[in-house]
Amino acid sequence: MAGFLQQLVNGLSLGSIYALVALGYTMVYGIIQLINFAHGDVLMVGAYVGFAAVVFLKLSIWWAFLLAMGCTALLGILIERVAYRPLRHRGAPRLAALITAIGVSLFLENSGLLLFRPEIRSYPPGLILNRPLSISLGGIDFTVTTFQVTILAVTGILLLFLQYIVYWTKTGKAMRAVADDADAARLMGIDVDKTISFTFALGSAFAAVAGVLLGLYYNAIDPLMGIMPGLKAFIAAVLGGIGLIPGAVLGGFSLGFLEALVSGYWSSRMRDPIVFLLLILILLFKPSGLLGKNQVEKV
Amino acid sequence: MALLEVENLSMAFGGLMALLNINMQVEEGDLIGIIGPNGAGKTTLFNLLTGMYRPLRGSIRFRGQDIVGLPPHKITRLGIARTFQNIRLFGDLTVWDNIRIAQHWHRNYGLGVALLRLPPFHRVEEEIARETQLLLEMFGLEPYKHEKARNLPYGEQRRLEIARALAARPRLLLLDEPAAGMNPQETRELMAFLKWLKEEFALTLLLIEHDMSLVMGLCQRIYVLDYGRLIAVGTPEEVQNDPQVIEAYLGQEVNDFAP
Amino acid sequence: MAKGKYIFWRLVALLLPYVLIQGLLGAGLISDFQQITLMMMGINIILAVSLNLIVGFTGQLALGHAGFMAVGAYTAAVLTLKIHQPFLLSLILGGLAASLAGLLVGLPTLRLKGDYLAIATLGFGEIIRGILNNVEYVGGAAGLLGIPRLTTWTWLYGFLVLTLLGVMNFVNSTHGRACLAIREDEIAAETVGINTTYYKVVAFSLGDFFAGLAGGLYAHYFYLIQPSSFSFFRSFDVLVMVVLGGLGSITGSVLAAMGITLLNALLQDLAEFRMIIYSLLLILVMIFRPQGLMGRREWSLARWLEKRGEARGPAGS
Amino acid sequence: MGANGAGKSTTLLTIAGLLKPQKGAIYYQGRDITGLPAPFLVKEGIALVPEGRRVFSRLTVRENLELGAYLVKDKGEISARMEEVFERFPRLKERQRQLAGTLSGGEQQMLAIGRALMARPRLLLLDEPSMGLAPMLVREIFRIIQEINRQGTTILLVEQNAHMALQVAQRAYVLVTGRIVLEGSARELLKSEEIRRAYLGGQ
Repeated sequence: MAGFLQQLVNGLSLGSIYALVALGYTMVYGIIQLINFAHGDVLMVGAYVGFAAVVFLKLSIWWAFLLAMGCTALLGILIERVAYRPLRHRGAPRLAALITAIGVSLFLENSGLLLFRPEIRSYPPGLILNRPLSISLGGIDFTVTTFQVTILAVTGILLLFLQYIVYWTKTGKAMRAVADDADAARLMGIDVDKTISFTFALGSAFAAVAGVLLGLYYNAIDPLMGIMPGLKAFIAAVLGGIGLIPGAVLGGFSLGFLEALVSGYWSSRMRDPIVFLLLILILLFKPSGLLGKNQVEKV
Repeated sequence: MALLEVENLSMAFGGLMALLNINMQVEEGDLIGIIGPNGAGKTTLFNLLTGMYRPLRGSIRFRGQDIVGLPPHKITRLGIARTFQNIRLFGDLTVWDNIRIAQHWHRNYGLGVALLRLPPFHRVEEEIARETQLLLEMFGLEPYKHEKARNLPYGEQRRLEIARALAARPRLLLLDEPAAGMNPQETRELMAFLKWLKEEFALTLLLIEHDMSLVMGLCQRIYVLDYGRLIAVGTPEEVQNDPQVIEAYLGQEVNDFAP
Repeated sequence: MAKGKYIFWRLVALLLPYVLIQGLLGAGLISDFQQITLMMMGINIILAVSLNLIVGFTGQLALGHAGFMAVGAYTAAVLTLKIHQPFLLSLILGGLAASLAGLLVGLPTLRLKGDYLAIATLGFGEIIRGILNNVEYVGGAAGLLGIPRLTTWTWLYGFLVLTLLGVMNFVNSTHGRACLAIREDEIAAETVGINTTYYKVVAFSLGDFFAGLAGGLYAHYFYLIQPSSFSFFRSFDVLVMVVLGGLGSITGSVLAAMGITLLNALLQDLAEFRMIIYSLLLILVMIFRPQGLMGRREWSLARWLEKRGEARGPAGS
Repeated sequence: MGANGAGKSTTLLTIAGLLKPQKGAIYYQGRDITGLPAPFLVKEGIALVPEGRRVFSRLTVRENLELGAYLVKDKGEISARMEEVFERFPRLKERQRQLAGTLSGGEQQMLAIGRALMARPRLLLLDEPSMGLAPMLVREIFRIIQEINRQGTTILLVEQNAHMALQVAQRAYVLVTGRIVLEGSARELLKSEEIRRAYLGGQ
């Protein structure tokens, strides 16, 4: 039982990182129905910006977070502007958009390999307090580190921030309006392109935070670090119901737990195959995800 | 036995009834019109008849066989073909290929024959080519043979879609707004063409149409749908003078608006 | 008369590259490095053409091609290495195993549309890799070592021609046209009587059969196969070839596979740089020339001869 | 007015800037506005209530209305306008926290009109407001349309329900397959036999 609870705690911290990444996938998918394959690589860029901020600029980790968010937000806008918008305006088939997204992803990964070199780098120690806290709950003992608490807190703050943006600001309402019906949104005077850019910026900034957190969590960053978390976050988004913000959060946490349980009770080498198997099972049996509704497709 | 029998057919989208208890009887050789205001459920009816949707309840019998739940391609093979309101051609393929593809289910050879180019390949391909040529000539599409379907003028695209449907050898042909986007002259031509088509291929025709001159001039019997319900059935004259139909189209006459 | 001439030219076109290179090999004029490039070219052509069948001709974006290549590679390698079966039989069985895997994957997933299918096939590719990583019988993560080097230029060329002929014959048949119809408009395809699910599965298992063959040929040329050689990067590689060459053009896939393999060899010390070029090409092609180099056109011997006024080929070839 | 497929919606969509005409020009208050983008035209006072209502179904009624005044910066102004809309459609006030997708057809139509009114248009384009509504509701909607017009908003109404439309309109154009075949004062057209022919065909 104690072991199980310990796995849950581990799953919670990794799950919240997945949730942060999944949010970006889900928002972009919700608004332009595109799987942004490059999203995981934006996370990687965020991790490197954070690294540069603490190592070269000697900034504190909190400034590193902010700087990483800012830079990747710009990167997100740039990607959308250069690669996806021309296709969207031409009304290109989704296959073309998806292949372009794969192209952007490969571009970022290999530019990373070229610029940052393939070697693994580590964030300097002591950036965030990482002390184990022993907790006893109803006679069961388990350990939580202060770092795990920090991850949860950061995720929580960002989720509140997102909630505020999406539900209380004008831009957030515009985002939801465009996702709902882009032509009707245009009739309201909403600049659809600008709104899409903003969505990319927001999603990318969240990915950057996840990138820095992952860098701290595994104490290692490399140019290909975004691929697996990216794919898994996508799976998390699908699991929760793609296009749904609460779905991304639920999906992220569920995936985190699942991974923790598979690695804890079976084998960490089986973790990835199991997660992919899960994806396929959801796609087959509940493609609208845990929180989505199945709909009759109109011909 | 009627060619097509529809009983109590109903369909709903997200709780909204799109069709409610539709009953129809179509005899071999009939030419029938389906009319009704926007959103009345006409295309939904076609989608149910061709297996695109599964009805909420009700039955559809074609030549005595219950076809509810069959996938669209099986229904086509039983003898129902259709065209679409927004023309769905194989746009990047040539006119020639569009017609060849539609003969797929009745003129074919095995996968092994195809991979190894065994003798039946050439024989069947020649048959396909002959029939394709014949159809293109009949429909006046021969000059466009090697054009991509999407590059054809609008009227020719409509004609190609009908030709493609015929290549699938239907007994019952469903036409969804064949006259949409045509001017009066073209519509008159289409009318003559449809009459000829019906005789030439011994078809039974069911057509959704908004152009009343076409429907009234062509059809023996007209079904009128409104809000998913069948509100009238009859000859053109009967339907034109039916108060419910007039109301569906022109709205109620009410006098509570001061000018 | 004319037909006889056509067959003659066809044979010449078929045998010329083989004889030429076999001659050069025999004379020792091809270096080891060039030979590796040559073999990779052949393998990549098989992979690209077979993926094109699925993505370009049938319009189903599949991102797990490397996974099926792995199934073929491991099956064939286990058969020759551990069970001592003849090479030809092993290769064919490898192809069939990949094809069977494609069938198993295809049956449930093919009703998924577009991007969901893409991600599901990517997932399957990774599952296959995950399984290989965990099976000690095939060496786990370390892979299979010491596979006999049985793939020769003759074998490779034979299978290359087989693949090209097979795919071309398929594409230019009622069955291939059914696949094209699905790519163009799935709903319209159903309404003219095409069983779209059946043909998607056919395209998948046929394409995966050839991917499996390519895997077997690969395994028996490089002695060593590891799960990591079949990651989705490998799938993306093949996708780049298909997209650059033109979705739906066999000629395009052949040319692009040759060109990219050559570029790979030339820039082999600059791997990241090379991938940056490919990714940029991928993006630029999608934005400015989405039809790829060749579009959907094919180079055809018959037409070429026709242009020269020498022979007349049968319609449609 | 005109039967299905006559080109009515196309005309409205083109005026509202969602479609670009192949030829011809559109003048609004004496200015050529052909091909200008929709957001710009909203600012200039043209608002369209699209066919099928197109409310933002996953947003609340209140949010839908707020988006109607998207280009208005002044918060006080927005809430003043919202009060006006609520006065006109008390039903919307009751349901302001509900998701628009859960409203009935008639309520959605009211919301769509209310949303357009939030922009305070000078020219209101209405595309088939009666579509899919029960006769009772149609009458209510038309009463409101007439009221809006009387209070000084110019309205261009596309409608299949000819009798209803001609009773609230001052003038009408009848379209058949993309051409204007009839035009004149509503009162004259109401009596004309030709209208019926344009809709139901005949001899």
